[in-house]
Amino acid sequence: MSQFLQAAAYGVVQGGLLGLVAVGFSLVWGVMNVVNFSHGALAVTGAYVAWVLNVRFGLDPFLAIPVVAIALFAFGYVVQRGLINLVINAPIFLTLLLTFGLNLVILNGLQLLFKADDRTIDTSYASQSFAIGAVNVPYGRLAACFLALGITVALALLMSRTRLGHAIGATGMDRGAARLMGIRARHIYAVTFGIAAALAGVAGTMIATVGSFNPTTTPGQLTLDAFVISVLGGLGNMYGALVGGLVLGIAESLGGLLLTGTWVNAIAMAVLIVTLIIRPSGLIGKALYSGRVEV
Amino acid sequence: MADILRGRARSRQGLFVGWIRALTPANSWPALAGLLVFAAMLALQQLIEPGTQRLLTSVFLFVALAQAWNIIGGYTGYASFGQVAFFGLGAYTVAVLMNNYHVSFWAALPLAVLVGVVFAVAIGLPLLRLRGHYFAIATLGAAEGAREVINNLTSVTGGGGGITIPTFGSDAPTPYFGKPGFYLAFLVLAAVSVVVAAVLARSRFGYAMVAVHEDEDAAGAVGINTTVVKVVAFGVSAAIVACAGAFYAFQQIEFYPTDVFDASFTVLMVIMVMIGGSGSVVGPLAGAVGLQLLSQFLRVNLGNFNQLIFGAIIVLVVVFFPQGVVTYLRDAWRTRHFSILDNVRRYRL
Amino acid sequence: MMMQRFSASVMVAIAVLVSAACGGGGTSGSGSNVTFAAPVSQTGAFGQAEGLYTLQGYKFCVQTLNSKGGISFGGQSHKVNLVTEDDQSVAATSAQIVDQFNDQGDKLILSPYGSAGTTAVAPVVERNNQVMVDSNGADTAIFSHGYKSIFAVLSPSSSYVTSIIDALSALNPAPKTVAIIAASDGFSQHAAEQGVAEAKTKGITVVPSATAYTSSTKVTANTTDVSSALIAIKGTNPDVIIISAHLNEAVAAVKQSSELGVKPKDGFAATVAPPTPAFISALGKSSEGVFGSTQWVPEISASDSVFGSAHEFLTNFTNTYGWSSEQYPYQAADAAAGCEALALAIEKAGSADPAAVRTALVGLKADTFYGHIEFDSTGMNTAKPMYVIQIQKSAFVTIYPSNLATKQAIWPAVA
Amino acid sequence: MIAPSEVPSVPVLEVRHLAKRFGGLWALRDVSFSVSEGEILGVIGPNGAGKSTLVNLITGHARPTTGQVLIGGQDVTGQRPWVIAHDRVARTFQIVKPFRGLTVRENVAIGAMHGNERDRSVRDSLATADELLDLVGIAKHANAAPMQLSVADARRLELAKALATRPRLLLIDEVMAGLRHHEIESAVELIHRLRDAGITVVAVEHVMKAIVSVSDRILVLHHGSILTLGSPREVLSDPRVIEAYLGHRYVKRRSE
Repeated sequence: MSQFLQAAAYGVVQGGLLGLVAVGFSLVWGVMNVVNFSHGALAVTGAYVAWVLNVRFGLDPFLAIPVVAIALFAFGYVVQRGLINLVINAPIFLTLLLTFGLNLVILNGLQLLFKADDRTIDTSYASQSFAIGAVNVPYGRLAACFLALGITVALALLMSRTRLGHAIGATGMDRGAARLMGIRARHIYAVTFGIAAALAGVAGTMIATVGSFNPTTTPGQLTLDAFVISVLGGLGNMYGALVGGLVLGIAESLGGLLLTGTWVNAIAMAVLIVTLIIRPSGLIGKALYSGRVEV
Repeated sequence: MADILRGRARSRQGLFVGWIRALTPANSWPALAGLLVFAAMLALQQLIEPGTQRLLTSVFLFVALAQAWNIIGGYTGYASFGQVAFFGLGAYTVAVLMNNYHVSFWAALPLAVLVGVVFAVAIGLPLLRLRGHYFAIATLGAAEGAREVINNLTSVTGGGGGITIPTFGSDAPTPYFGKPGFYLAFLVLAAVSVVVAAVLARSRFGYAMVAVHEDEDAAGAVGINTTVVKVVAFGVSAAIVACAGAFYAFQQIEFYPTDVFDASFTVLMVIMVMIGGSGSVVGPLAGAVGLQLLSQFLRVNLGNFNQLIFGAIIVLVVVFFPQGVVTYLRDAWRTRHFSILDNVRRYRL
Repeated sequence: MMMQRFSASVMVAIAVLVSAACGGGGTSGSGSNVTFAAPVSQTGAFGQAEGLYTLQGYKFCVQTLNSKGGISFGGQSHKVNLVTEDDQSVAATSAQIVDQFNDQGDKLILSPYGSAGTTAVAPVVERNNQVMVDSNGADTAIFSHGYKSIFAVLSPSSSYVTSIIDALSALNPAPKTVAIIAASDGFSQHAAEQGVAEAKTKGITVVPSATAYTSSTKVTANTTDVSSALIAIKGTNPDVIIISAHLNEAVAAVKQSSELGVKPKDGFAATVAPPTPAFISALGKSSEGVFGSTQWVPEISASDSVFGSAHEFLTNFTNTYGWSSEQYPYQAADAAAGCEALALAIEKAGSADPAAVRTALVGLKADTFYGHIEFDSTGMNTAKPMYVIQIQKSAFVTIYPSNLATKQAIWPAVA
Repeated sequence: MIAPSEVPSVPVLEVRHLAKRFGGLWALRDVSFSVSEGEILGVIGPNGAGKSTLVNLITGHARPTTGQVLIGGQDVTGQRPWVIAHDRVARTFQIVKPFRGLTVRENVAIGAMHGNERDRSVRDSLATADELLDLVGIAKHANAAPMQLSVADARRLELAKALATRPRLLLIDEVMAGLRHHEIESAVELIHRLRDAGITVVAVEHVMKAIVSVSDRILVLHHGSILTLGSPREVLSDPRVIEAYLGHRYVKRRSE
């Protein structure tokens, strides 16, 4: 029983972190109908920025978050404006192809710059935990989970309460109409991708703090997680990513406890497929922009 | 007038005879050119050194894989990101049968194809109701799941420790083909896949695939059983891929689940089709040949930078030739309009 | 019709392209030079990490050999020429590259990094009548197929966890219980299997169960999340947690055990990861006190005419490639030793003919900076022991066997 | 050819208590009627009256919530579209759905390949397509891409695609919307020719004048229910129709 509780607790905090990984991916997918293959690579880029700040200047990873976010936002803005916007009207899989190429460039570039060794950002507190009975809750992942919650709420508010958010939402639903309303789609798309990149960078920073990362296997894993979570949660739905993350985190944690070996991975995929068949719009009701995705 | 509305049998010849009669010097060019290329490749084998033979063998493999993906992803419009599942299942069927049960390769091969097709039908029936990215992700999930199942059936498949096909001495159920043998095997596989794709594309079924791609409601309204079309296209594609996986397994001898279920196989199929131009026969052919030669050239000559440059080339091709290189050339040929700048503007925001 | 002509033109263009590519095939004349050929990982998961260290070992060996005049046989000195090609960390590609080497006439092969690549390469070498010295593939499965042309200088996978068990049981007080987390790959599973057997002979109990490494404490190879295995261990209170896996899993295990409050009484040990600089840089202070099994330590009293003593090898190698003498990749020593064994066999055979070299390798008995090299009938080097190090103040400190120990083990290793 | 007056006992199409709900909204509610062989039935009603929903339910492009659809006496409720198509029922779409990647000729040929009494080869189907394109009057666009067609021609293409399946019952969903005066005349003439060839026609239309001149009977839908069903004369003089639909609309049209 205590094992069960421990697994559940760990699944929850891990799920929050996973939600943070997916939220930007879901945003880009929902608004622009772009499946960003390089999402994981952007997250790892953020992790390296935070790592360099920590190793060079001793900056705490939580304090590095604004720097990482700004750097990745700028990078994301330029990538969207200079590359993805060029093929945004092409058949949907072309953008996927483009981001696949981008992914190769980014992660091989990182590998040449930083080597392929695993890195972590070493803090005195992130791997420590407090105990409630027999259940240990790690500080680092808990903080990351709260951060994910905060960012998700902030993003939801941004989308529902601000001019920028409305512009993003309008562009996502009907680009032609948005243009008639005087919204500059090129700029709005670039801002959206910039936000997603910044969020990816923040998620990468958190992963670097509580776990480890490398430029070869981490990006692919994160992108795959983001895929699964976005589908579970429903595209473009800000809270959906968080819910999807929690579902995946808890499912993997409990599944790992109940199933032997690596069967849990197979089960995760089965859950994904069944979810898709039964509820293509995600676990929590209708996705904001699902109409655009059913091509 | 009444005739045309009521229908009538127009010709009395069988399908095949009609086909042959329909050939004219003009429209048989591609077939003749294809035959010529096939003959040239056969002759070439005698002239080239073994290293180049192996390079071409891998090119043939990807020609078959790209043609297979194009049938479901290009013509039918269902972009499967799980094609590698059929590759892996084909490979493991052959390896398990040859290693555990001493079945000959030639007996194992049809079973491998069968396993691929059965799996395709099993996942196709529920998943082919999903569209766009959802179908892509569901098939990706199916492939990942298939790999994990193989990974965990340790007693049968050897799990993560890999599996070895016996190819030495009396242990070997079928003598190893060797380089010339595999050159021939993959050449024939590539040729068969090109012919299958070409015949399909020009048949009633081919038109049905395109109709399904364009609009399933409209396709159903003109009497096309869209479920059958989608599942058959998926199954044919899976058969080719599983067959390729079976030959690949025998060629490799020793491999792991992570090798033959590597999602990058699927991604390469998609890229080759997209870069060549989807929904035609020459597009994937050119994409597979060009990209495989390029990636191998880069790998051998550029060391640390090879994947970086490969990625950058993909980005540039997508930006400059968003409709695929062959499709661009075809349209340019047709319209005599070669401006690449106009081409870049094509899908711009 | 115009379109059909277009399709035909494309096909012809493809044929021309293919023919042109065929003209560009590489050839390698070796002259009086001897060529060692190796697939190496420059990109992908091992690229810029273990693959790079292996490559550095090969390069250092060839440079050193050539600076001493090369290999002498047949009354002449022959320089060594190293040919490498990137396998992108894909085992199948390693196999293709070795096949390609054969086409170019390169028969003397050095292994790629890792058991997966080496396992894939071995049947190709065997079929082509090439000969391979394996320096970084330790999985015992490689040697179970009756191959005649594969010779491994390093100790096999069976000794990775057993050496740790032996080292731990020599400590005072010896641990009574251990938990073993094992990755799903063949090498890690085989190592764990032998470790469980060794623990039994030493009277150490494996928790939660002797077969847990195949079920509840088995983790996906290369994962960065081993929480489920740790939760399975939690509550069984092992004295030591042993991780039979590679870098990712080992780093995750140490970090996550602290998160989950899984605190082994005495400390952690791991097979491949601790004796690499990356482990220390990834874990920082948390790496302190972790034990690790390694193929080579500079303390051994061994030397040869090419590299000098083990210590001299370390000094020269670390100076050449900018490593610290306290944190260095042991994979490079493995690689250099493999390369040296091949050179010694050529000298002994008096020829670079692969059949002669194979015969020479079968009977090779050599003392090198790496220790004694001698192959049993399956091609494994069972004469050489494994060593165990402990990370102390971010440096590798040899603690087992005790006659090589430079410092006392810190025990219990956790505060 | 069967004379229109000889009404067979089994209706070509019969709809019983058909209803369709989308979420909380009834798009169609308790609709029953039947169409005899050789008849032309006009279906009219304002936007949102449920006209297209009715067509979709008959051709299997949507499933009814309750009720039945019978084709030639056979219950085909909830069957998939291609099954209905092989029961010799064809339709056009209000929002045209051409196969964009194919030429106009190939678009039509697909119906001849997969419909009823199929041609034996792709070549024959293409020949059939040419004849049908000639019939609907867009033969000169045979090699064009469908997206290049004008609105009127695109609707003609829809019609040719449907005819290629060799139907006995044709449901046309607003083929006359947006057509100019002389185009409407030729469309009306075409519908008469189809009927003369033995095809039963259900024509869903907005354009009142055209439908009145072509139909044997007219069914008026309003808010998903049948307002009235009868001969054009009866329907036009029905005060409820004038009130609920025509009055408002006629006045508006006249003033333009």
